[in-house]
Amino acid sequence: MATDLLWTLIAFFLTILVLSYVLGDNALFRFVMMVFVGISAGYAAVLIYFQVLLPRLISPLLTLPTPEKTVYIIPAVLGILLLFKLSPRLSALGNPSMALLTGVGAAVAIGGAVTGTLFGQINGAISPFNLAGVQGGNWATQLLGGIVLLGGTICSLAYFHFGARTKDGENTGSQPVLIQILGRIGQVFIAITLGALFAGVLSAALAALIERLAFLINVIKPLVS
Amino acid sequence: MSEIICPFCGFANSIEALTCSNCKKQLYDDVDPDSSPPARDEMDWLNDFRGFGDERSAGADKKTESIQPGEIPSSTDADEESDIPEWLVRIRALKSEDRPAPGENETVEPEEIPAYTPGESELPDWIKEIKEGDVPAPLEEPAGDLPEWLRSMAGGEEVPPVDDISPDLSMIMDEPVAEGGIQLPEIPYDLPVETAPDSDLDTPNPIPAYDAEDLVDIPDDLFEAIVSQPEVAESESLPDEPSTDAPEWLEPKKTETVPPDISEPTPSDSNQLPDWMFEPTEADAGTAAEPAELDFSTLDASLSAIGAENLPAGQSEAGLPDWLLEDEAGNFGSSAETQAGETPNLEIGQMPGWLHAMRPLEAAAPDLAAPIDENRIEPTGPLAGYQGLLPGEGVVTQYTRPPVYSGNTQVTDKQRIYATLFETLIADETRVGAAADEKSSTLQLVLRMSVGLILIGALLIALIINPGVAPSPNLVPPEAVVFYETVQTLTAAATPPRILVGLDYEPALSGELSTIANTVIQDWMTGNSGLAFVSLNLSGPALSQELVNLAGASVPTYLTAERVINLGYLPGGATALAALAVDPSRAAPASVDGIPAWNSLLLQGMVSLSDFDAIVLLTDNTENTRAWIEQVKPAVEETPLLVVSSAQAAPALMPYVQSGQITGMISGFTGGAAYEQLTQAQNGTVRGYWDAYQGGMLLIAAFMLVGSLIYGLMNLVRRSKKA
Amino acid sequence: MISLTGVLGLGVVFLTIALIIILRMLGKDREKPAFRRIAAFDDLKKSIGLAVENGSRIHVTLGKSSLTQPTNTSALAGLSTLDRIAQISSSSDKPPVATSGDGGLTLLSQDTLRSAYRNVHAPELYDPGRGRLTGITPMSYIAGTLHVTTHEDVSAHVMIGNFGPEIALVAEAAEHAGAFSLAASDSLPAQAALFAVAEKPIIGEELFAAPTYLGASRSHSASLQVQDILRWGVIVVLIGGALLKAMGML
Amino acid sequence: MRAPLSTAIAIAAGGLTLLGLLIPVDPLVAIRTRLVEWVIVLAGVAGLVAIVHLLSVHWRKMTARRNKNFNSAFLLIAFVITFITGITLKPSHPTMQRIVTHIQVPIEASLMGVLAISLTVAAIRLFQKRGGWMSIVFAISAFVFLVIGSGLLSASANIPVLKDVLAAVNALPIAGARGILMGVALGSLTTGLRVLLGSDRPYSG
Repeated sequence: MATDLLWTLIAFFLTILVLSYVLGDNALFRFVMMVFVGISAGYAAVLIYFQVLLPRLISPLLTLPTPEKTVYIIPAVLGILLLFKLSPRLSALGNPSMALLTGVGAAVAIGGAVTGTLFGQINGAISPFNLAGVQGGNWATQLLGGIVLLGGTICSLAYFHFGARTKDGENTGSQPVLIQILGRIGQVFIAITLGALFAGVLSAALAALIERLAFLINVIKPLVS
Repeated sequence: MSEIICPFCGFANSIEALTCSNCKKQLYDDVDPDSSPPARDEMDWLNDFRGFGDERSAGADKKTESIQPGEIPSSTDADEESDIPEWLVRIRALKSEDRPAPGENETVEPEEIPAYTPGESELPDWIKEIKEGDVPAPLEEPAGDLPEWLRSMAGGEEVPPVDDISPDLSMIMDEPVAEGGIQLPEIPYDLPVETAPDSDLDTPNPIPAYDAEDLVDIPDDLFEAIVSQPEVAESESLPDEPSTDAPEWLEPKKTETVPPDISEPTPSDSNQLPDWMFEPTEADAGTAAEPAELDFSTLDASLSAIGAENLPAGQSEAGLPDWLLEDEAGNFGSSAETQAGETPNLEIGQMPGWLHAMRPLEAAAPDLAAPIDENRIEPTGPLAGYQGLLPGEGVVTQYTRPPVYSGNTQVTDKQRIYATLFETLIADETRVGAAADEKSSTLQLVLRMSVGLILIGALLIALIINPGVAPSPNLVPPEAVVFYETVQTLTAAATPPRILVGLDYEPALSGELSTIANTVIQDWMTGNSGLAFVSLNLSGPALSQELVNLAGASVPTYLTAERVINLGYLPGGATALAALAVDPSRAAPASVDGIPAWNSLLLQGMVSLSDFDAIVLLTDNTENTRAWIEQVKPAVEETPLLVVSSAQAAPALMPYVQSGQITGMISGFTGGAAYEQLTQAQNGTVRGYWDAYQGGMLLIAAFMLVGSLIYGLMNLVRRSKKA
Repeated sequence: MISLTGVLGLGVVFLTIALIIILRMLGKDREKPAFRRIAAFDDLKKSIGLAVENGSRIHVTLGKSSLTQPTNTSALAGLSTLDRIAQISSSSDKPPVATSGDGGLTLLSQDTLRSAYRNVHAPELYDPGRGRLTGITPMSYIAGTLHVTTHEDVSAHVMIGNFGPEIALVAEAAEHAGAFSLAASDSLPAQAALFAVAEKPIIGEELFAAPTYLGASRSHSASLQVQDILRWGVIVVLIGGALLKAMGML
Repeated sequence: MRAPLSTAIAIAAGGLTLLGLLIPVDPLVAIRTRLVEWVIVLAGVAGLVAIVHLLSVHWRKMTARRNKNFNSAFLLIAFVITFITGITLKPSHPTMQRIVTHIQVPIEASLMGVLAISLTVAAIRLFQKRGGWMSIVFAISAFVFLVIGSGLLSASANIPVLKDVLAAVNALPIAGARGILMGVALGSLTTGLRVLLGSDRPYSG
């Protein structure tokens, strides 16, 4: 019970100190931030050890029979090489490990971008045009909606076009009129999207603030009454 | 460049200080704080150089066109005008006829302007591109802050493009200053006076000083050119006899010093100075020699006295650039006049600091050299009765501590004003974008504080009172309806469903998401569903536990220990999800406690993710949701993917909802409230915050509207003013 | 089993590879391709130049994306930008500092700085302390970066990578410190927050153009050209797909 | 070419993983899964290495001759206490849970609360910062979605066509979002391929 109260008080004061940033940057806020970075790093280190290294590397190397162990020797060696990154002189020894990390990471990103986003969004953009089985006048509404969204998507894509005209080999920085027009329309759609997202971010942040203030009230209430 | 060391106590004072804030002694020997003219007067002569302007400046233009030597120094004191004897005015008028007016001077071609950019060749190409004079956009606004004379110069004619001027110049200065630079040709006027000392100065780093000169002292030089002229004229036209007023120690110097041949600059000179500076004009070639030689020796001596040669670079930079020494040059002139004794109104108190500095000890402590009385008889001591002895006590008692000299350049008011001008000129160039001045940042801080306090105050009131006036949403978005229906269908099934809950939100948003998810998890628990939690972030396992504890408290019949398993943290993000989609038992083999998870009662017999009845994703992160959709959804074609998202991620997830990749979604407090409305949940968690939330959102919207209107109108007014 | 999506994806990948190689080879003989002007990058160049001249620091922050996440490409673009900035500002008294919120990214930022200085024949400028992890969780990363923003005499902040909207706190602190800030992210909420807070926000895909606009290698220019080609390909597919769908042929 | 071995590893590993993702046939999927497992381990090790580096940087700041930063000392102490507690008690221990729920959650959530205020101020000053019609559309959109997000309009179900209007307005951001997402996907594709082609080698330090 006493420990619960202690933890609650810690949370209470931490909340107050962080919210003091509203009045400007101050020493207490900086102190809390540093403590926070330290604690989160400590917690992350523990979790990495217990949830990544122990079950995926150390335990198999210690428990598995030799033939199966060989599979884990490669990441073990690469992991050890990665430790050399701590030494400025020997850090080059860790490059192969970083290369593997980067290569696989890039492949995952490419796969996700092509099959997930690109194809997924193309499919999503054209799906409203599937009018089969749409009753009555709904098809007109759906078609109109589909056209607006498709047009908006195309214009937004066109806005990002990078190429520009050249004159006597000099970059004029200007684009063809068609792209300029499409880009202008695209800007409107992009601005609408960013505005909606901004409102969403504000809403989420406000919810967090409300929850914190409610917590402060809940801590103070019993003390007051 | 921003502090002056007190020569008496060594205390660092601000550049504006006239007296030391520590010892309260006067910082400048040659400036009397009381008699120093106000800044406006200092600027008058600058107004005189406008090509156009108000009546006063128009009058001044006339003056400059036919230089009335007596009138030009009115920059320092207009009253001197009346003191000049009539005969002297006549002589000056005659002199002015021989001399071309500054306006008529041939202008120097831009090529002639030396570009002192030593390190330029080392700079990367694109920095040179920047230097090619494309002026940062926001520089127009700061122009409003520029001094009057500089803006008036902007209107000047025969101005070559900025690019024509040295890149260094165009890089640092905006247009008006670049145009100001065109006044350079008029400098040669006072060259013999100005350049001779400069050419021999052994300053640690003369080149940057010349950069500064190129930039800022243009009108200043022009001023000096005109100021120095009458002095030269006087010293030429009047009999050169030693002045009785002049201190003795000056006289031998005058005879000893050898005048340097200014009309034939030495190679070393030409290295340091542009050629045009050595163009001799009939008017001053010979005449200027005398004051020049005075300046030469005295300035040299004064510098050696204050040890200027030994100044470290930093310190010399901290001091003022060479061009600011022109005031000393002016003072040399005045010292010449002092010898000639032609200007009775020049007070001895105006003797410049460097002149004080080079005085011999006698000058500093005059009593020291007391006259020796030959007939004096020693009254006391072992030499009592002897005659003509040197008085010892004189030296002992009258000895004074040698004066302390500041290592920093001593600056006059005028110099300080130019320095401040120079600083303001380059201030806006030291950063790209709108200059964030002190005032605006303070206003911003005040705005931030007041908005924060108002918002927090309003929310606290709403939370404490909790009036329940905010109406619950009756219009429910279709994706929320689908979410609700899916939950109802699965929980109503004969066999309790097994749900994979992906917890993918940061502690930062747990306030929002745990509040929304609480009701949903409670519904699953009410349907006795099996819940397997897996998390993509480090804090996930702890947050899952917290969420289960919160929801479980509301459903006492639910056996948490049997029906819930926490698979913990899934490292590797999207790659881990891909692995999870292929073989879940391999990707997340154990629970957070280290117990093999897939042999547990809950997950027994499961081989793939499609064995789960539904996947519920609690997320605040668009990218990770994308990863779930891209990596996991294809592996569980038929299994519904339900998303409880933060309001910040919802708009970005809508495309996936529309494309059917997300089956159902509730997002933010609004979605949570809508879901509670659908489930008719009594005292739902979102409902508790609903008043504060709705009030807060509307308050923020109001703030935004008012702010946009105010700043929008201000922009319109500013534009119309510009137009 | 082989899915149509997989095959199409592979086709797109090979097409892109072919285009990058061809355009890169063609680019050798022709002059630099022309790209539209993006004012924010011009200002970035200027602020780097000013930082070099007045001896202040440039801060490049690369975000929190792990290398194992699909969002890591924004960080890779950030690393290319860091490489360019490090080379450009190698004549500065204060070399740039790179911060990130992921371990792998931190090590890559150190490698990038090292190779950048080696390329300009100034390996002695490399200091591993200039490639830092400021926090391992997203919010602690922001907390650590806030400290760099206010305590290291930074005159220009370049935020390129994957962030949450909380990056707005850093942009705001940069503004308070009177520093220039350019911000680009692949995350939509972060873009929205930065659009309102940052001095020079970069929207969406423009993030990947940063290295090219800072004068990076020809392959960067080629990949921008490829993006343009693919863009119009996607637009054609969208229009065609919509028509076919409406006609019930898809 | 610098670091040929590392480049070869990056290209080979990336290529195989990509093939495994796009053509899920047995050998390729097995290789991809294995590579991904290795990468997860390496990412963990990289995380630890970076944390050690973070500590070393703050140790240097703490022990610096000039401009000592004493906050760095608190960071190091906080790390040591948390790490030792975690290693001895394990992450599932209630104390470790509380470190998250009573220290991390309050700090992070409060920072989000501060963000709410910062964004409100930014919204107020939007037109002071930048003009242009994109900003105007942004401001209007943000205002409209703030009002919609407040749930005020959703409360009045009896207003005719309001539901359709709300649905249409809510759908509008999809177009822009799609455009941005597709553009980012194209950028990711080319950037990722530059790594797989060995053109970008951030690992060649």
